[in-house]
Amino acid sequence: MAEAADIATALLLGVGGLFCLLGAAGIVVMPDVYNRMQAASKAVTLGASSIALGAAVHFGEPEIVSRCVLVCVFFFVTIPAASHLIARAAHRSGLPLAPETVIDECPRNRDDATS
Amino acid sequence: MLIVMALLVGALGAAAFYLLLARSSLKLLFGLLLLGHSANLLILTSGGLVRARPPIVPRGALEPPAGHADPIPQALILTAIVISFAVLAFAAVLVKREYDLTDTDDTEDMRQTWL
Amino acid sequence: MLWMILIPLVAAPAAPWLVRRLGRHVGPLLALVPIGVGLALAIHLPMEPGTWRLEVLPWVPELGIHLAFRLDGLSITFGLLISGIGALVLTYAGGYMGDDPRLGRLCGLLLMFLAAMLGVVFSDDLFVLFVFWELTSIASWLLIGFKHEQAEARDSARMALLVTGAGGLALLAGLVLLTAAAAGSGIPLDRATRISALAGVGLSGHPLFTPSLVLIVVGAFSKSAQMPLHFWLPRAMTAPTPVSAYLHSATMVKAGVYLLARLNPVLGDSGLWHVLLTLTGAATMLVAAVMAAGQSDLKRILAYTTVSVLGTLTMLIGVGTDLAIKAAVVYLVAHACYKAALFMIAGSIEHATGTRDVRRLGGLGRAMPVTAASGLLAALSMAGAPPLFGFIGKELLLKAKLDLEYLGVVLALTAGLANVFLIAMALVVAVRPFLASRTVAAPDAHEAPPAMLAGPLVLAAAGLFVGLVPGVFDAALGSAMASAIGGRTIIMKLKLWHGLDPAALTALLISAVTLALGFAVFLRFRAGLSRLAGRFARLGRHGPARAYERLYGGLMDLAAAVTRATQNGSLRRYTRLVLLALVATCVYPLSRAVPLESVGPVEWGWHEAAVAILALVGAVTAVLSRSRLSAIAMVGITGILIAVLFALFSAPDLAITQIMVEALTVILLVLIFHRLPAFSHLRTTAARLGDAATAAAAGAVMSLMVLVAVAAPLPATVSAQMARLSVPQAKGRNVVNVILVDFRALDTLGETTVVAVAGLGVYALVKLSRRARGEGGKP
Amino acid sequence: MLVALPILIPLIAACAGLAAAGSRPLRRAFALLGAGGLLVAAMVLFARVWTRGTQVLHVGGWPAPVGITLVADPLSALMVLTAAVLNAAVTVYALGDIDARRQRHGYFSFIHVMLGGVCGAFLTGDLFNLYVWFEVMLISSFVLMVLGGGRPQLEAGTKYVTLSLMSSALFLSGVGILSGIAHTLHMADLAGRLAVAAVERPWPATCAATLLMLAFGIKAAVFPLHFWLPDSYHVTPPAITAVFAALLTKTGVYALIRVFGLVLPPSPYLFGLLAAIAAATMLMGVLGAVAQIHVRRILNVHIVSQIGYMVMGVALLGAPDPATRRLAIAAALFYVVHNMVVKTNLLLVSGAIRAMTGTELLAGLGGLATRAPLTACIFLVSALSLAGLPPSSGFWAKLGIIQAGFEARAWLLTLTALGVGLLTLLSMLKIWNEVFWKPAPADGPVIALSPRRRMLLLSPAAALTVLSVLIGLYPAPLLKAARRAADGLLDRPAYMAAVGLDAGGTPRGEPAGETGP
Amino acid sequence: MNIFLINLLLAGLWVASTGAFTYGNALLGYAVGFLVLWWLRPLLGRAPYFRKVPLGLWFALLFFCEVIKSNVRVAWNVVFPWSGRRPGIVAVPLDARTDLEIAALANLLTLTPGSLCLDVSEDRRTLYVHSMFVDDPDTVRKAVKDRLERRILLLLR
Amino acid sequence: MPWWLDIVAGSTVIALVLATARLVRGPSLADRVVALDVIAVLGAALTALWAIRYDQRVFLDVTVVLALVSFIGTVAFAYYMEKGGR
Amino acid sequence: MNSPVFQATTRVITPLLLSFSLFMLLRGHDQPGGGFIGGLLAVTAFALYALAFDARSARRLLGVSPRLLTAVGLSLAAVSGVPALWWGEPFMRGLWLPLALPSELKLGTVLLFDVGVYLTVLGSVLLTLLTLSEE
Ligand code: NA
Ligand code: NA
Repeated sequence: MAEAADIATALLLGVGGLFCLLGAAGIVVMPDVYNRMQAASKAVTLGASSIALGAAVHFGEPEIVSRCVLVCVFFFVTIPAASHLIARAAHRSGLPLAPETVIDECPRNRDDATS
Repeated sequence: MLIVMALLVGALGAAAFYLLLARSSLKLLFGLLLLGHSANLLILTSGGLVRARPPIVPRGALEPPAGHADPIPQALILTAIVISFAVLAFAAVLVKREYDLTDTDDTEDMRQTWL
Repeated sequence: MLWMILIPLVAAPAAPWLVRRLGRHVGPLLALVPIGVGLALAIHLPMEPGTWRLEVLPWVPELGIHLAFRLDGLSITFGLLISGIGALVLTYAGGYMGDDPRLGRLCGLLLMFLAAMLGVVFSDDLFVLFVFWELTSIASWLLIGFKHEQAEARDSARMALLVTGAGGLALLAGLVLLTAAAAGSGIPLDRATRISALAGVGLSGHPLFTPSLVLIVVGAFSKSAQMPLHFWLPRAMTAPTPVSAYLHSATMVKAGVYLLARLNPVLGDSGLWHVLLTLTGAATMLVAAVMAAGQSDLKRILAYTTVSVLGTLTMLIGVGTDLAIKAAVVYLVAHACYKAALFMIAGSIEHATGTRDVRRLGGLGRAMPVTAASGLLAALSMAGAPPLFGFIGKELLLKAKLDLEYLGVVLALTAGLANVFLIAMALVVAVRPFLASRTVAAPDAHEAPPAMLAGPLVLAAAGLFVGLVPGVFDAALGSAMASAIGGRTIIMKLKLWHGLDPAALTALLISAVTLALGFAVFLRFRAGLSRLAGRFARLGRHGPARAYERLYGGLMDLAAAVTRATQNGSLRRYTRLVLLALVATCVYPLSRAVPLESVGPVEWGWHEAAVAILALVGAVTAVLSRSRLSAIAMVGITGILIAVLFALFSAPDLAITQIMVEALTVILLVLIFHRLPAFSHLRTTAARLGDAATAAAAGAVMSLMVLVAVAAPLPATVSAQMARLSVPQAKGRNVVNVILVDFRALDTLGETTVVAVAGLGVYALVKLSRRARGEGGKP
Repeated sequence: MLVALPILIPLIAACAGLAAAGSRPLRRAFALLGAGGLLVAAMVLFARVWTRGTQVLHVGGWPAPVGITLVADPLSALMVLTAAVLNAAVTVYALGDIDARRQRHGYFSFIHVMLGGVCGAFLTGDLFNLYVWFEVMLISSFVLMVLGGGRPQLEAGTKYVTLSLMSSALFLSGVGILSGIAHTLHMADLAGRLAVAAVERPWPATCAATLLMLAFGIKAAVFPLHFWLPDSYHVTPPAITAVFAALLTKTGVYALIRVFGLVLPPSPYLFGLLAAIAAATMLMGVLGAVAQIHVRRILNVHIVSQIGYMVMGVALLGAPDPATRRLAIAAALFYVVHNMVVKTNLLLVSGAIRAMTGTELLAGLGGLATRAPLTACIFLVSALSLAGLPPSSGFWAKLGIIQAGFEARAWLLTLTALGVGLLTLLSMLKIWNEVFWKPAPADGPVIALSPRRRMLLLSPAAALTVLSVLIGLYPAPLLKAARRAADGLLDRPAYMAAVGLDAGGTPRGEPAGETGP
Repeated sequence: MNIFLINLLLAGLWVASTGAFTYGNALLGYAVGFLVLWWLRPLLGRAPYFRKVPLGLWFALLFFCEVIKSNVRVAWNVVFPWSGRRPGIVAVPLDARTDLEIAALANLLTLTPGSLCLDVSEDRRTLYVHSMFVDDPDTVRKAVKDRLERRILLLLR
Repeated sequence: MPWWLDIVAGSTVIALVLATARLVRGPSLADRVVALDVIAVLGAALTALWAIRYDQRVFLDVTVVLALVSFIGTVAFAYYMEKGGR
Repeated sequence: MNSPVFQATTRVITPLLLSFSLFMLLRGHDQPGGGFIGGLLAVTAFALYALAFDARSARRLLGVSPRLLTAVGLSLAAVSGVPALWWGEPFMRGLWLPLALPSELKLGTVLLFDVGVYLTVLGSVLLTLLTLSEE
């Protein structure tokens, strides 16, 4: 049992570390802020959640598990809202898209958005 | 590690001092903020760095585990953090009101008190 | 004796009230106060030479200062002069001021001065004396500036107070040093400030003695208008004439002489004392006498002659032989009498004619016969003509000079030369206006009212009386006074006619010659000599008075320049000064304290190092950022990474608090900054480099401080105690929290107060300054 | 508990004032109650300390180095009493001076909090707690500085806040380093431990002490750290300036005295530095005052100059003879108390002048000697007292300092002190000539004060004048108190015994090589 | 929802009676309670609860897989940037009406790597989605509507 | 201490470095805010890792708070950018 | 900010944050946490709400005036040291109720003090933020 937990921990942590790294690489490599946000808000959050779950499995005590679950829940509730807010604000304030962007159907001006 | 922390203290202090020497009153706020960080880290480092042994008594024990960190500097820093936050909040509002009244953030323009 | 000082002091504030009630005739009524004092003093007559009465009340035992008062020949003589002339001046003032509503203030100030002056002469304690000394300066200042609507009066008053104030400071320093010298010579604290206890002790061996002597002498000189500190006295003539008569001839200016006389037994055994006093006195005597001849204003002439006489007295005390002391005694008393009289006469003339310019005065003898008579008497006394008291004084003076082994003849000739001018000026002041042909444009000149006649008449008569019967004086007081000055028994036997010993004859001869010469100078007053003297006086204007002006102006300029250069309203500069002070003061102790071996016991950790470096990167980027919001983001990162460091170094509470604070700071800054402009880059590159250097140096100081702190720690016993007590007694497992809410809850209470006040302050600031802006605060 | 009252009464009065924010009479009642209560508490405390010796409160019941100890030794009691007296005077004045909207927005509450901070700073026996009370004091002074003001007040506030916060950071760093060296914050314990540590290595403590000196130097406004003061103190209503002048800089001086007298091991380097600073401060301050043309600014720059005298007392702690040290501290304390009384009074008078004429510029003033003789008298006595002329408190203050200076053989410093006395007189004469003696300018406005307002404005000043003269005429009690305070401060073993530590401090282990618990 | 509360109560009873206060035991208690309630369905009338719980579980599983999948895709794209990137913003007409529905959709959409909810129109009828891989806007629209919106509405309504 | 923990921690730290690089580079405020968010999340991850590595449960409290609070900062910046600042 | 996505999220998170803040307050004596941390967390809850909706809604949600909250909190903190005097103990001596709760939580004046800190921080910081955002 203990060994299984250790393996699960290692797995979760490994995945977590990997995704953290990839996500961070993403925000460096990606061409514009919207794409960077994609990388950041998903990969990094997944990585961090994975690491938190790893900790939960490692300790296994209810107190700890609830804390880690809270972290994951919070990430999953807040990250989309946060990315949405930033992206929206960026788009509304006229931040340009990357040149390779194929389409932009969203009107720039707030007033136009309603029509 | 001590050297690194000492350097960090000094570098944060230098950054803070540099900002405090700026003419923009907005930069003053950042300077004060960083100055607080520098002082806090100074206290922490001066009190002795201990890695990952917080002064918390385990359940059922009577004393924290041997080699725990010194709790006093921590209590001091905690107090200092809160105080400098409160004071900074006030200072920030002050700077803003002043900007509202004078339309400038240049402290060299603040000579009205000088006859 | 204290009551003698207290009664006039209490009467002083009552004077304005009395005047408002009773009008101008209150002068004689108030004169009863000094008369009472005088009578009380007269009880002690005749005074046995070499004896005194002492009265000691405790005052400031911590400093060994007692309200010690001494009555001896010196103080009684002065006391009688002060109270007697005071009574006459008060009477005179009633007439002089007429129905001027400010009479009350004048009388009050005069009484206050009288009290202070009595305090000076009665005090046996150095510091009590000093207290009264300064009070006389203050009273003098208020009286010189009495007509304060005139700029000249204000300036003269300020000058007088500054000069005498500076002297006061020197005196204070001297007294402190003298006391220290006394204490250092083994005199107990209680007696180290007491003049009677210090007399004849012989402190001159103590290293502090010489500086104290110099300082005390400087203090006395400033008060007694000795060269080169004399220039304030002629300027002080802006005061009402009663004041001039009282303060600036008879009493206050003699306080310096009094002090020298009083301390002669204490300080007189040093050669420096003799040299300083004799030379300064002689110089003052001669120069002031010549300068008097260059004046045309009655009061100014009198002022310069006063300076000259003060010089003479100083010189005599400096000479210090029995004869010289006797001469000083007589000369002092005689001068007080005739000079006060002359001032009052000058006042009467001005009162009658509206001018004090001698060139415009003449022919008043018929209109003002009584004044003229008293003027004549006083002038003769001043001139040293027999049979007046002044004559005795002058004779003694000349004999004292001739008595000396060295320089005797020189000094005597100097005195004689000065005397020539004094005689001439005596005639100019008190004879010419009455006897010269009528030149004044005041046809309705009339005799002064009785109140203004009493003073001159009484004083002039006193001069005559004592001159005729000098034995009365020396029996009653003179010998006692001389003994007090000399610190040894000196018996005076004054005679109008000294017989035919060679010294007396020489003196008489010189006297006669000076009289003749003086008369000649007087006759030529209008012509060449006065022009010469006038030129000399102009030269004098470039002397110390000019130096004072220069000093005063230079001081103003310096103050303005320094203030402009430093206090220029630039926050940046103030900050830089603080940082430079930090670096400058810390460099030396750090260089002594930093242990090079203190790499420290904490092992290297690359996680922490990376986090620390990233935190630093955030801070540096914030510094360089051009956008405010980016800067907020960057300091946010710094804060969070520092929180992570806190967590790593065993401080979870700190980490959590830091994170919370960081988040709220970001919200706060964003709320505040969202309407503000981008950072303006206002500094030049050079300035920025300079700032960077300053900041780096200050930062380096902080770094080194850390190394100093961790180098040699003592064991953390308090923390250990807290850790032990935490669970069993404070019932908490988180020691940090237990410290915050229990062990050091008072800190937390204060901190909570800070938080509360900050919030309420922001509220008040926003609400109230919005109002201020609404009211048009925006420029 | 008595020891804590000077802190708690103002805090509670502040809360009560906030709660009663809606009602004007209630607000004013709480203001007076708070000031009066503090005064009574301070007097009782002083009497208790005088008769029974140092009073100690172990807050929370924790023994000395563990908990925070409030210590009312003669020095603290004297300072608290002086602060309470001045606060009472200024409170009465403020009732006539501070406008309704400032009162509504908590003027008196902020004043009370500041007083709580000041008393806390005076009473605490713990170095970090001193920092906390300083901050309490500072934040309320920030608010008071800018409360209800327009541009000048905000500008002044920015400077004041920035430099004050720098001072706080330096203070905090100094405390951090001291606690890093000695691992304790209790002043008595620190004193003992630092003395032990300084035997072999005196310089680490000196480094921390330098930081503290700079921090307190900014607060006390010593050269070259004083520039914020003349730029900021004159923009507030006079009542606020008066309270600032009375309490804030003096708290800095108190901290210097306390820390250098009790806590830190003697450091010749710092005492020399302090002597130079003291001389420069006196001189620069008075030169600044001479240059000003604004009544309150002259008075404010004078604060700086006078601080120099007090710092001189601290610098003389470097004298080799213990008796001289005691004398110096006693003189400095006498000076502090005297200056608090007189300077407050002068600022109150300047406020009255402003109320009567609507201006504080010398050029626009004049003729007040005849128009307002009482004000003139009050000013004159205080001004002469400030210049150190007898028969007022200032004379004894100056005498004491000079005696101490000469006894310590600090010739140059003492001569500077003497000379600056003359310059002080000069600048006071400047005010006097321009404001009182000079004829009033033809177009100068004349504002008639209602008798009630006149009473509120002048009665505190008159009372303080009487106090200064009384001290001048009968200095023995204050002198004795200052002596006792100095003796208590410099008698380290007695202080340690009073707070419950034996002379060697807490039982401690070997000071070798250990880094932590 | 009432039934959910009853279910929770049953789980609590289970935990209390077994005396093992662990998450696993609580989950087990919930499952047991669910089964009991499902068994007693007729007693409780027609409740969507029994439909939604398995549906939600199934949806969570699907969504989890989706998240992993797209994460891998994004990761792949990060590591091999040349593997093709066609970002764009697509307007998706909404069937979801309430704020909760829109928020749920937007959040899940954003959690799915490669797509990001950029904005909602003022009239709440259109969702603007930023996607990293827009080969064809209509495909994106369809994917959003079919894979996410439909299932969410099924679950929430 | 298992060796792979150090690898995971190392990759997290490297991620931190990369995010900081984006923070420094910008170029827009939005980029920086994204970086800020990522750094906070990585901080949470790092503290969770250290909880395991040092066997100290209190680290997880820090993790929780970081997770809770990082959101607030992001929201504040978005609020600002919506108001038109940059 | 008028975003349904954000507002919905806030509705979920605010209660979560508030209850977590209370949790941090109450466990502070034994684990990381305490009045300050709890108070600051509560502030973030309301601040978030104010950002998502507006300041007035946040005030309504709070229910009491922040100024009053500040004054009450400060008074509570200051007065929590007074009960000790009744039992002849020194000012601010911690008193504990001899009452065993089914958790680690212990009731006493020290907790009262922490609650005072919590309320003061909540009131004051929130007052600052709301005042600013209402400008
Ligand atoms: Na986030
Ligand atoms: Na805590």
